[in-house]
Amino acid sequence: MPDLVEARELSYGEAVNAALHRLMAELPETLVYGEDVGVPGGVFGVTRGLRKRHGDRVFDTPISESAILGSAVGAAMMGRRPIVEIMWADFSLVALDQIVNQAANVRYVSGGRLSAPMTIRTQQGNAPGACAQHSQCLEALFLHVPGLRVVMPSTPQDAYDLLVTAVHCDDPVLVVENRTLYSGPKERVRVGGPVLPLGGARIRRAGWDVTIVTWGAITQRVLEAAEALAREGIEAEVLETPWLNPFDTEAVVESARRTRRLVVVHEANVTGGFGAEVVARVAGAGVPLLAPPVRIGTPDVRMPAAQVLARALVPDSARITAEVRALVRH
Amino acid sequence: MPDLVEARELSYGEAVNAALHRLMAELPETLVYGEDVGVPGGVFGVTRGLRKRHGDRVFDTPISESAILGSAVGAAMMGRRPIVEIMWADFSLVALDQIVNQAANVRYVSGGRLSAPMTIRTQQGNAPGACAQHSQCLEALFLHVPGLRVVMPSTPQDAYDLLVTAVHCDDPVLVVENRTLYSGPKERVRVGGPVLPLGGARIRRAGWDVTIVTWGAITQRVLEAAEALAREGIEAEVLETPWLNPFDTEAVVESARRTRRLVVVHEANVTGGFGAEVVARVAGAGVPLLAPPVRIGTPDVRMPAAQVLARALVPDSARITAEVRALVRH
Amino acid sequence: MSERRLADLLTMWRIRAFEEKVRDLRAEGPIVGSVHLCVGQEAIPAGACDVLEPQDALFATYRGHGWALARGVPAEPLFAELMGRATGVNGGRGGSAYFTAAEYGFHGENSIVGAGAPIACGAALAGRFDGSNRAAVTVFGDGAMNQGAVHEAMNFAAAFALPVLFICENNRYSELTPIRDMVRAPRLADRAAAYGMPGHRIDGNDAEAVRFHVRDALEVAREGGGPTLLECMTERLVGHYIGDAETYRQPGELDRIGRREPIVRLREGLLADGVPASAVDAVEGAARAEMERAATSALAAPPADPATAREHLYA
Amino acid sequence: MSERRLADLLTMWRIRAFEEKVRDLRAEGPIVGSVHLCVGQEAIPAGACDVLEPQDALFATYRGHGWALARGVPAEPLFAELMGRATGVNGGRGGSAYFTAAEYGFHGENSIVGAGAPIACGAALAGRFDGSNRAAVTVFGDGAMNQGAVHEAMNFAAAFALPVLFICENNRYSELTPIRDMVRAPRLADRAAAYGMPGHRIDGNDAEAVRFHVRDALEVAREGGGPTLLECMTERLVGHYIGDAETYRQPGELDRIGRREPIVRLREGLLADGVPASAVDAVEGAARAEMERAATSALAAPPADPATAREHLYA
Ligand SMILES: Cc1ncc(C[n+]2csc(CCOP(=O)(O)OP(=O)(O)O)c2C)c(N)n1
Ligand SMILES: Cc1ncc(C[n+]2csc(CCOP(=O)(O)OP(=O)(O)O)c2C)c(N)n1
Ligand SMILES: [Mg+2]
Ligand SMILES: [Mg+2]
Repeated sequence: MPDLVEARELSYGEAVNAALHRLMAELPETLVYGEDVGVPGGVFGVTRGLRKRHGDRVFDTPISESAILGSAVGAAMMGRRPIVEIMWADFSLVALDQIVNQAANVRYVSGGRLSAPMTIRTQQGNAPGACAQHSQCLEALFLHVPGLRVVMPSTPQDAYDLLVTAVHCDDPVLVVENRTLYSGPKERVRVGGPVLPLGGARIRRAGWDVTIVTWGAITQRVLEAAEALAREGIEAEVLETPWLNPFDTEAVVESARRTRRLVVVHEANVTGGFGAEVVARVAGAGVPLLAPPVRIGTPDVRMPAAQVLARALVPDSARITAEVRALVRH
Repeated sequence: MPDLVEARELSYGEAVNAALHRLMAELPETLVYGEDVGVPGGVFGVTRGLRKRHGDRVFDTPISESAILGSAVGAAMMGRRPIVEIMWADFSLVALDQIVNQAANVRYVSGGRLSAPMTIRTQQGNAPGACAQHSQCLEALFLHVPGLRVVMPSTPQDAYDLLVTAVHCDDPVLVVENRTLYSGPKERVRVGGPVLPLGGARIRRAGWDVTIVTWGAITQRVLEAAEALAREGIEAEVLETPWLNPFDTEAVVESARRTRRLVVVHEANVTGGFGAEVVARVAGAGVPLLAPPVRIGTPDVRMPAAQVLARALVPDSARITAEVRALVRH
Repeated sequence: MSERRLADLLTMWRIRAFEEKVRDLRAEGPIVGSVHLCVGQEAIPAGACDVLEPQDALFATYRGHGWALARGVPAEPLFAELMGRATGVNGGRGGSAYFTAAEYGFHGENSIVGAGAPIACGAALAGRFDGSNRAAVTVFGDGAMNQGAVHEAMNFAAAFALPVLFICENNRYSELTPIRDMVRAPRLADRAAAYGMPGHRIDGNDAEAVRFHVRDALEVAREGGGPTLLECMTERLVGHYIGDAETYRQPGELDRIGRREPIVRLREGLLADGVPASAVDAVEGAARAEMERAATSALAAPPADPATAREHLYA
Repeated sequence: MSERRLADLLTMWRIRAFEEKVRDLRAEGPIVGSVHLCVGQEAIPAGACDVLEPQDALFATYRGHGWALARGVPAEPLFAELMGRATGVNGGRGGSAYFTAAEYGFHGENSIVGAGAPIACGAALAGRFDGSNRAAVTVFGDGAMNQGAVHEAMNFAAAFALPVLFICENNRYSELTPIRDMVRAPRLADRAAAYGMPGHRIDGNDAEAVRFHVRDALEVAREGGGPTLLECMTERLVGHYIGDAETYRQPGELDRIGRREPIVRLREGLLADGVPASAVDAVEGAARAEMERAATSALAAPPADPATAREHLYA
């Protein structure tokens, strides 16, 4: 029951599912739809059971991303709270107009008389064997769009909590999941708790030698790197920022001021990635650093399908460890 | 005649037109098409006369951006060199897939056996009375896409030269023009010159107190600000970087090392704008600055149609002057 | 009967007078930027809005002034919007090409060709769950029929039997390009069959014909019968936007159009039916007077306040 | 006559044997990631590619292994591609779902639903200017018919009378969702009329029928008659991707499908025509042997070299 706080052992995908069940129960104006999300329960099983429980508020759609997103804008304007799925973030590019030119404008242009309380769930990133059209990390595109909230949970608890927050938010929110996380290890997830406010960062590991800011599935690799570094005597502070809009600049600046070294790690391509924004904010805040800030991401290249090639590009914990080590020993 | 170098008095729009005439004459594999570009000669008159001179290599299309861009990819793969127009950069969002997931992948995924030598001309930015869907500066989106070249000329000479370079380039190039420039003042433009290589920055004004990096139509306002600052005794170096991919990082770093102050000005929204990338590169290069770098852009908001509102948002020379002054007097 | 036709005439004259006043204000300076007038196309909003219910949602394009007026949005805040005044329907944020006035059931213009069609599907979908029995109407041009989003919307609405009315204003041009050169099968209404929905090509210069077909389609839609496509044949008497040199016109084209435009036609019909010329022409006078007054008040309103330019981005 | 049918059978068996080997390699480990097999749909590439000319351009989807094989791409570099070997058609950069082999007239798979259709229009357009008399073929599924890009491509090709053949492989499902629930008018071929082009629903499990219609459409196309849409009815005998639990199947569905699948059907036809069973079955043996050999060589090839991972981004 959504009203009772309880702890359950859930994988990331199950946590998303639990949040959707709760949201559909507590917010009668929610709708859940997208390609294969209804009867089949989603290609990753994340929307399983929703249609059975909530009937025609959950449904499958044609392969029509413009219609999915556009109808979500229209339904949201009229008081519904649609939660739509874009199966891969890459596919949003066939219909980006509806997010950027439509959803993001509704409130502002109407002077607040209309709003578009819709949630777009998608997932992104590279996975073994995935081709160039199924591997991109596109959060930076959405983060350049005023009017759109963006969140990227990486743990089961955040997958649950932040989706609940997103759907309760009265603005369009993009929730970027990652298919490599869905069937990861189960964790104790507190479900049924209060709706948390938007925003906020998480100190996943405290440290004093260097601040590593990160988000998304790569957070796990950053934490592994931090453990490896700790064994060498380097204590990294790992700051995960699942909320990218709003972004907790203060938390980052505060940590960087303490450690006086900054690394930003994301899976997205480096140039034009949101890592640039983080570095620019810290630089703009005049934080004195002991060494130039470092951005770690996928180099500026398309993603090859062969795992052996992709592995040479997507940052792993060994590369993160090495680059942070080099920075600290600088 | 395209083969004779001569100087002509041309506006920005006329310079684009002259380049197109030359390119169609010297490269028989070029095609020019898009909405209203053929018989009507373009809504801004920029493609005037092309259809008359070059016949059915120039044509109008349905309002089908996916078909325009997608067909350009296909034609380019088969040896043509299409130059297609997307009337406003905002409209690219209905068909971004064809640029990002298709054009940008062709060469890489085929290991260089196929290529997509296509040029996408578009124009962007705010102009008096333009609505939120006709005002965005979207270069940052494209600059996060490996495989795509991006150039943003602001002078008639560059409008001519860089389009010539773009069309001769064997990769997809996005040429971002600006409609407020088209019928600006005529300048002496050297036409018929050699095809210049990609890349490179322009020192539009030499100085030693601060480096201002900028691109696009706002360059003019930056130069006005620099003149105003000079009258106050502040000598700004204005570095215009019409080539954003490839970006001349060295020129920026070198200038910032000299002036030890950095400002980046663009018309695009600040957060996630390419200004962040410029600041991050300078910071990453370890350039010692006397004061934190400053980014000037449109604040993170949608664009209102009323000129009186838009003026409060889009940076003008007064605001640029004030912010640079504050930085230097810091 | 002639009463309803006089009412149609008034709606059309109000739109015509509004647009002509806008054209003047654009020439004189108070209105800046790109403006798309619907002069010549007035019969479509006049006929359609007459049979819409308050709960219905209407999505128009940049050529939407007439639709807003016909839907009941008062002229003064529309003029004010176009002039960037604080009293504009969106306080100047929307402008000529992208304003909304949801409180009047006008759910917005749109400046992206075809983008309103999927949004209208969503408004109709919402009506399934909120007990409103809402229908949604989306208006777009002939050129928009070639945009992917419109196709997706038509299939979406048809597959789910959503109460959506797709109104295509076929004015024969997409900006500066004749639609006949951009399609192989020029009867756009026939595209409806692709989606399994009814499609009709109708006389868009006859408000009565528009009313009949819109009412009929809405009835079907509200009973769960799904969407309809209406291709309303019309012509604009003016350029695509103010400033359009209209070089694409055929010789004599504007004369031909002028003879069959909806106001001239309805006026002649009323006179032929024996309605006195004074009564018919009083309509024009009333409409022009209203628009003069509205424009004057709007002109007197304060400009939008730049200090508010950053408000209302987020909840 | 039976010779051509034996050749069809060989093409189909080569595809089937390739796909089954891929399935095994995916289970055993050398192939990783998402793989979409075309088992059951082999008659379409077999019939169509038989009548393509070398200059023609072919654009397929992620379900494109069979199209590549039928177009003449050798099996070994395809296996190698799927296994990420240096000897793959794209050195492992494309993978199962996005490889190209232009040197064989195979202009690529595509993993974005519908995206190949506008690209094919461009290949056809190029043919207008390069004297090649090229036709372009774009292949996509039933679900792709609802994607905006496909609509735009069909109109673009029709309006400009481009020599494009739109082949819709209607296997009744879009991933896990039946197409009948996603459209109101289930005969997708009828959508062609919207664009003023011919559209035919044909038996996609009969290579001969496919060949006839493809040849006919290409003839029209090459003579300037414009595009055609062929809706090829078929079924996949396997999941949407390897690993698909196929919970959406009706009881008995796979049995029904199995009885009318193209290889079984053609085999029975050949036997009924008096072709000796040994000759018919030798075809399967030859195909399987070829694929075993090809897979074995591919397995022996070196993996793609990570040092090259950044090459070929720009000219
Ligand atoms: C996606 C997109 N592409 C192009 C444009 C530019 N544009 C604005 S109006 C227009 C013509 C539309 O023609 P039609 O649909 O017939 O409507 P009309 O203007 O005739 O009412 C075009 C191409 C746009 N606004 N959006
Ligand atoms: C634009 C886009 N949307 C969604 C997907 C995810 N997707 C991949 S295959 C597929 C189903 C396609 O069905 P259909 O067109 O019938 O082809 P089939 O797989 O049956 O051959 C979907 C939805 C995608 N790849 N691209
Ligand atoms: Mg039109
Ligand atoms: Mg299918």
